[in-house]
Amino acid sequence: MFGLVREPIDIRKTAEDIRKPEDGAIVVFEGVVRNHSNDKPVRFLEYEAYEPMALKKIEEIGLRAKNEFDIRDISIVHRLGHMQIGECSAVIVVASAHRGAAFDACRFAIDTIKKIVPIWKKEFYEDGEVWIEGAH
Amino acid sequence: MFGLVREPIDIRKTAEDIRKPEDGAIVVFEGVVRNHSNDKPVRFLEYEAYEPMALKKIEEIGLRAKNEFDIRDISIVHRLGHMQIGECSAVIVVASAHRGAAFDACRFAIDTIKKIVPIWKKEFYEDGEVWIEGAH
Amino acid sequence: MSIKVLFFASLAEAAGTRELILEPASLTDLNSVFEKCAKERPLLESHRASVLFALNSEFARPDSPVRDGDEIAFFPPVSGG
Amino acid sequence: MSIKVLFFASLAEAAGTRELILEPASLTDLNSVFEKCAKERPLLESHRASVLFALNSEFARPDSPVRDGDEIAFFPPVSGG
Repeated sequence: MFGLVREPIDIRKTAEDIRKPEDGAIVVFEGVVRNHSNDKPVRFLEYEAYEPMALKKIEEIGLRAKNEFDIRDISIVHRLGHMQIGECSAVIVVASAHRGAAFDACRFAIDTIKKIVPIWKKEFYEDGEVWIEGAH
Repeated sequence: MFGLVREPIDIRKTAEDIRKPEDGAIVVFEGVVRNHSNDKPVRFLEYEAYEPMALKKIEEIGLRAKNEFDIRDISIVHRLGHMQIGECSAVIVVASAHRGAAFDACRFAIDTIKKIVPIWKKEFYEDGEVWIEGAH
Repeated sequence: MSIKVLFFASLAEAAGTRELILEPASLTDLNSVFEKCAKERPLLESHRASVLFALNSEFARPDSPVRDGDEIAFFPPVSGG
Repeated sequence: MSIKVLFFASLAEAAGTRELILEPASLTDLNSVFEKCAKERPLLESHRASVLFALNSEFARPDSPVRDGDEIAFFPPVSGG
């Protein structure tokens, strides 16, 4: 399952929905809104996306993960809009017969999301706000 | 938190309990009871442990993970006794400011559990049962 | 011809808009479209070194030709996850 | 002296018991304790090549000396997770 949502992500449901009796390992990555960024306190975040392209890229990453690693399935959900500290901004769930491929695919997915999915994060501080830009 | 339990593991609670505002990444590994083993259908499993030593080794692995990787905290819970297909036999949750260390520590923990924690799995088939032995 | 231009994140703030409809008189490429926008919205200039181009929801090179009905997007390096 | 010997998993099945109390007449080591058990419980013999030894909840070498009150465990390669 691949999705962009504006409400809190139901992580447990995302992990339960993917599960099948042949799976031996589930690896879950949760991106969480941190209370600091480069030692500066963060009040909250907003995520914006170029939504049709972001969803297309997320689906591409999911398909590449399934092609390149020995996994059975992968779900990727990214949340958009306003998020409080401690809330989950993105979740990736990988189901596989064996754990090594599940770890590799999950890490590939989050690393690639951070490179090619058109989503941007704005951090709000006590004294202002800044759009965060990834490495070019 | 490190534990051996006999009831179903509450994975979401294990992941929620560890979380703090400074964490940016949570990585969760769930070992799941598979419906097959070397192409043979499995009906259910039983896990047995040398409990005091197993708990001591799990704690050791947790402390080593915290020392060797840049993570904030780790929880490891292993279930013992009778387990149905699809149930979770073990869960590892790692909380960290950054994702790379969280993945590395989680993988280190499950790999090391499978090497040094005195827990054994017995698979039950239609026509018998077998104690599984790890690589020596 | 008519093309849609989208701006995101810091580029939308620099452009002062999220969307423009342009009607260039002749065939052009992504880079020329950015040039044209930056001339009218000078705050975009400071993003020239890092801006990414998308053409119809796919990453594209600055010299990609633009056709009637295309959707172009200009945005900064991504920071999701 | 008195020592406690624990067997787990396939070793418990081979030994036909999970726990023994032994009272060796003299100082001995883990390997000798296993030998003694295997002589009385011949099914243990087939595990000799793979058996692991623990002494007071820590992995130990076969030649580790055994003292009064020690808890010894014999078990197969682990398969948890």
